[in-house]
Amino acid sequence: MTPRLEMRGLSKRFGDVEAVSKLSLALAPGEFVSLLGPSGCGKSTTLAMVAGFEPPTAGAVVVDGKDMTGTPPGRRRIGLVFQDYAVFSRLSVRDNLLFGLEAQRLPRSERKRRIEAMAEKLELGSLMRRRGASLNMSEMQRVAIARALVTEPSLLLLDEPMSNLDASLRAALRGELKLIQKQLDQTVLYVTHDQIEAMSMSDRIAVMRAGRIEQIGTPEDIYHRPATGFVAGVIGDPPINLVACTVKRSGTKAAVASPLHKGVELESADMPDGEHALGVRPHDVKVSRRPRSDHLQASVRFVENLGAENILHLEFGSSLLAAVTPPGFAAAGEDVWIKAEPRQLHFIRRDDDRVVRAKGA
Amino acid sequence: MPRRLAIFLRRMAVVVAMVIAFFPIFWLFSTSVKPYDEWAAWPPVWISDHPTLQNYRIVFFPKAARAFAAKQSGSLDYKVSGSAWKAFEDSAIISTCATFLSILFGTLAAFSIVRFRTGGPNYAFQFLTVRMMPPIAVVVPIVALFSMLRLADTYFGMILAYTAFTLPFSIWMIRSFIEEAPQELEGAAMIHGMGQMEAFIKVTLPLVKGGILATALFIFILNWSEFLFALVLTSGNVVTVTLQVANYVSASSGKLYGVQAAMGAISTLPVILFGYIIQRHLVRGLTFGAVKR
Amino acid sequence: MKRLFNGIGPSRRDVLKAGATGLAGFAMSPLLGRGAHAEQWALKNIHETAAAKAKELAGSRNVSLKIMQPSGSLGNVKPVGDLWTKATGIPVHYLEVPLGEINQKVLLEAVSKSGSFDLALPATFGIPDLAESGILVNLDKYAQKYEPTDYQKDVLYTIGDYYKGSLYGYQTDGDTYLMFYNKDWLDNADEQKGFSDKHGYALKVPDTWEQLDAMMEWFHRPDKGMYGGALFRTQYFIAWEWWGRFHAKGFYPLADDLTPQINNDAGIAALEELIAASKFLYPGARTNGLFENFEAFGKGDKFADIGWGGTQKFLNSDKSKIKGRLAFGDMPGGMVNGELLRTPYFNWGWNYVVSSVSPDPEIAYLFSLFACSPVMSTIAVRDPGGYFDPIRGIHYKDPQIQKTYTEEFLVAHKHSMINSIPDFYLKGQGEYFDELRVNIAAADAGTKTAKAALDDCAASWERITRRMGKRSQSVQWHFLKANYPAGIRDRLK
Amino acid sequence: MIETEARDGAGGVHAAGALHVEAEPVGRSGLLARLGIPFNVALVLPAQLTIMVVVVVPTLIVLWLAVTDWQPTQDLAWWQAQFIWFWNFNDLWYDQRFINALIRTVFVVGVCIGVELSLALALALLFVEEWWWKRLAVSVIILPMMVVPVDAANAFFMLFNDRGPINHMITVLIGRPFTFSWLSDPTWAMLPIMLCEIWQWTPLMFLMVLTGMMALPQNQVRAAVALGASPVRIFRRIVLPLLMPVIGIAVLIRSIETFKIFDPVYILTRGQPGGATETISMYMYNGAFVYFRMGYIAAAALIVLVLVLSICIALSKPLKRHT
Repeated sequence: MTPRLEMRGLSKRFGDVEAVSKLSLALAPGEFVSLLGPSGCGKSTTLAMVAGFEPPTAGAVVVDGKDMTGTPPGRRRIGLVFQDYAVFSRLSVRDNLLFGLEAQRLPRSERKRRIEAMAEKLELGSLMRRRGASLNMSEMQRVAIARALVTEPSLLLLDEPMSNLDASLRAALRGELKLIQKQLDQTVLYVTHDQIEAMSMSDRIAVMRAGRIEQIGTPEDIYHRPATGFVAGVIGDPPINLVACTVKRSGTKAAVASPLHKGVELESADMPDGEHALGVRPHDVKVSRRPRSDHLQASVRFVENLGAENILHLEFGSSLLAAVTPPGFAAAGEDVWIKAEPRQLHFIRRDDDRVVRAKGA
Repeated sequence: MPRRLAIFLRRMAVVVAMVIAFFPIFWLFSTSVKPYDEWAAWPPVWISDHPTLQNYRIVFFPKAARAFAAKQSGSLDYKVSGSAWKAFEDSAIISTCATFLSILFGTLAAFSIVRFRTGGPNYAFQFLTVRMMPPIAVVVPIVALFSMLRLADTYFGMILAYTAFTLPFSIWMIRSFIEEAPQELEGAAMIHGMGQMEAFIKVTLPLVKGGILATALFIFILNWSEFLFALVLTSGNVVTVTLQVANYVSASSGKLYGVQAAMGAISTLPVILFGYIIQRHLVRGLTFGAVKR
Repeated sequence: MKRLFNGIGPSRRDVLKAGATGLAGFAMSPLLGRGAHAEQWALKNIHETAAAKAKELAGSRNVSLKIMQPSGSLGNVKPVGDLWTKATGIPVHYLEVPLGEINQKVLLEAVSKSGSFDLALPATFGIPDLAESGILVNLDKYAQKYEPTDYQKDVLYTIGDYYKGSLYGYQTDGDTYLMFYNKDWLDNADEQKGFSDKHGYALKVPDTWEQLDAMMEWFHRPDKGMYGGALFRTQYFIAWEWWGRFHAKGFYPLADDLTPQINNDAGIAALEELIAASKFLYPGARTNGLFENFEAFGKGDKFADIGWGGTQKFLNSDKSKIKGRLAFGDMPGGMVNGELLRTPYFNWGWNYVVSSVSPDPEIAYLFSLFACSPVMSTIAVRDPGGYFDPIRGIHYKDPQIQKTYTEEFLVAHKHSMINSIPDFYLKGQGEYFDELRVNIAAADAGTKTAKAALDDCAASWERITRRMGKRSQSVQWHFLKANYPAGIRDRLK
Repeated sequence: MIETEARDGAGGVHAAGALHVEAEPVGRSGLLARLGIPFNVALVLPAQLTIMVVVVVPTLIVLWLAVTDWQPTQDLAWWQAQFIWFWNFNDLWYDQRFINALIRTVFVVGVCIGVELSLALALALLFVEEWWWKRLAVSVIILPMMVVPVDAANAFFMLFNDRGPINHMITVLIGRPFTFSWLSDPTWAMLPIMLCEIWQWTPLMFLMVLTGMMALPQNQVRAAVALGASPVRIFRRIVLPLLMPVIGIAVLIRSIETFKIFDPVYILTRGQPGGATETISMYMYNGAFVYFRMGYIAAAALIVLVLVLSICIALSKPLKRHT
């Protein structure tokens, strides 16, 4: 099957700075892919190149098998939703929706049909006569999405569409957006710096760093099997715990030692001797109220109560460690006993940031 | 490549606009150094092969110019006028004083309007109507009134007229600057025991002094360039630069192109200079602070 | 001396007297008793006596004189002012105002009475307005006291000095409108033959407008770079030419009851002829003012030009290619009842007038007496860069002036001066004449027919007259009419 | 007096009770207190008095003069002028020159503003992007608005002289001598005047529009681009409506100023030929200072004042709202 969108070795240089470098990614029809990364990682530039606002220095943008690299934005069959929604403030909602259809020179009846269908789907019926300038944020978002979708694009690009919203609204809109996407079987490229948005909606996530894709994978993959320390740090809430560890190689084996565990072995080729880091997700730290033989003692410094769960901040030797527990599990000042399964440990190489896993994990 | 071509055409359009914008000014300066027989020659002389300073000499040193003309055949034995120094002096005096008063009164009024909402929302607008009325409509009664008050053809009368007709600008411009300055600082100063006026002078004024300076230069330009009031309210005691330009013109004896151009070039230079200094604020001024840049 | 200028008819003073006394019922004749006291003041050294008197009047007071003068006239005024200061110790200050604005400035002084000047040099045609406004001192009483009896006898044009029979200022400038011709073209035998073959009369300085128009047409060969004429067609000047053409047909602009006659058949014909003549002018005629005009004629490729003494100053300078190849003449006339009628025309001039709010009107008057005296006025007229043209008979004999203008020109100038009809010296002259200018320019531009233009103008004139006060205007009109040059006065209807 | 107020204010003498007070006015001089003038009112007093003397009182005098036939040539002071009821207005009603001047002025305003706005929009569109000599280009293009208007008019007089460079350029273009007298042709004389006005003030309009364009929400434009609309459509449907407030102000202010047009008319033609270029200001100047019909022109002034002020106040909403 032809991918809806294919980026082939996209690169963009601004003077000496390589904003995006040899980026390749393909989106299957109906797929929801997020570009996730901190600001400045090149995701917006990538989006601009896909949309056609920035000509790439090298590489190609292919939509439905057609090379669109030189095609102006309006003819790429790509729908676009901006961070600020860019709802035409001087036009009515109806005219906003009509705008793209008029440009496509569709017959009047078809325009009407599509607009009505879209209005129903996104519950815009009561807004149709309102001016763009008079809408609130969530209304604007719906109008922006509707305006893009009504042209029936091959691909919908969303550029951090939730960053202007407050948290509660975000959660609601995430679900709504995902639902619409599923209903329409719409291919979506979603740019965000918010890992929750990426995790909750995406079929696949591409984590970007400094103009490159660090890792592509399902949310599952990315969460449980981060390819690099960077990815491990970006994904997950609360963030992953990092503890120092030491690697000692002997022959084909490499033994890792850290305060958290003993005697985990790695393929010696994977990791050189010396000091490295070890990451373990707070959700993967097992906590017991009673001492156990394979558990280590730690004391609770303070407790973050999130309602559905608690985050314990533990003092463990010289390091601090977070662990997630059911609410009311322990109180500040108490001692607890903790353990991390070797297969859930992510060993992060100091030199190239790659993640190495324990043997057999 | 069509994109390259489009960019080239757009830049060319900009160049054409620049040429059109510059051309009359070029002509003014070019004519100002043309000797007499090239002023109205056909085909017109674009850039003189024999540039001369005689026109400038006529403007500033009529006597020397005359002596020069006597020696040089082919030079104009122009009608003798007084030196333009007086015009520059008078214009400088009037423009400076009127600007000072306009700024002083304008700042006080703007302060009152912004901080105390004096006179309600329509009060400031009332000043704008001054700028809306065609000055020619009030010129007749001003002549009558000034005559009665012995203000016609005096510095003071001109200063008064110029102050009044630039007040809308100074009030509205300074108002827009004061509105942009944070009021909290003044409040903080007052908590520390300053009076409101003191707080305004010591706290807000330093913040907006750049804006006030720009306003002052802007108003100076307006005063310097003014023509109608100068034409009607003076009769020889006071001569402004714009009038002096007209002194080299007459309905009956034609125009002394070169001399006029020389006078024009000199009189317009300070305006252009000041204009560039306050370029950022020029638009704000000409739109009464409605458009900021 | 009287003989010198007295070419035609009685002396100017006699004419004035005749005009004044001819109007029974209007007590306006202080002229008769004038000069009784001034017997001992001789004309020859009047400048000295006037200065001495002024010095005496000023005494130890701190007196100074302020003169408002049109821009560009400093060269005429200042040398005399310097001599005055030298003779009297009374300093003179000069206020320069734009040339086109001076009458307005003098008039506004009537409103403001600020005393900003003691003397002014307004254009002569504005004196009626200024006199009516009260800003001018009626000089009769001073003239009676100081003016030598023969002071104005040598002056070739004095009608403009009087309004309703009273003296308001002394004329300084002989601004008669006269003609300049390309002598080479006139003297060319081939042209002469061709022209007389075609028209049946000789090619020479034309006597009538008809002849002038024919000659301009004859010489107008734009393809060969030859043009018929350099007459003015800008709005400000155009009415003057029509004024000459109209008078040459034998009519006053107003009837005795002040009904305009300008729109009679003669007026319309004059305008149509003027419009027809526009075809034979050089291309710049429609935009060019005086300066550009004589500059253009100085190129030597045009047949006829109209102008003043200032025109000759230029044409006789090194800048002019036509220097020394000029013929001169009065403004053309017309055939009225089979006889040639010439109506040269004095259409500008500057008068020294005294401000009624001057603290020292008597001293100011003495200055004007001083400045217009034979000796001083000669010095003023001598300035090659000034406005003033010869006005006194004595000027024509001054070698320096002769050199500036050429003797040939001066003959023509003097002839024209002596016979000049006055400008329209009525209150509201500006309004009357502007109405005329606008309408004639409109007709010349083709936006109105000649008849419609003059009818419109006549209608406006009637309204203006009514507004100005018919009685008052009537007094001055009859005074003015009575002072048209005698030989012309009798032939105009 | 002003300085005293300022010093007393700075001294922080407390007093209360001003009209329209938001922050409480503080500080009042002794004299002002005795006169019962609140501090904030005292602050606007100098400005207000100046306007009173130069604008308000003269406007009242206009009311009187308009019903008199005052002319300085009558040797009467203006307050002694003869009262003639409303005859001036009656005459003005039939004064074709006055009516023509009014209509002509409105025409000039319409043409100039229309052309200035179109040029300004076109120019501003050229200036949205960045390039290395853009600042220089802006500096040159705004030069005209800094030239003294009288000098600009003089320059245009020279340009449109029958032997000026404009005719020269046309001559070169058409290949035969072209020495048309622009300024003395009743049909064309208005053109150089309007061109002068347009030349001088398009830069202001341009700067205003450009300011507006730079502040435009860029994403709305990009969104329109992404939706495949043509540049023309984007400009018409998106950019222009967004620019409307700024354009409104620009048009209003320039219309007010253009309506007063005097300097170029005075310098270029003085209303000639045959009154063909007489704008309302020129008409009134001629009436008042060439014919000295002060009363009559006062009546004309009154009509113009009422006309202009009522239109302006009606249209000034954008100005009020914006500030």
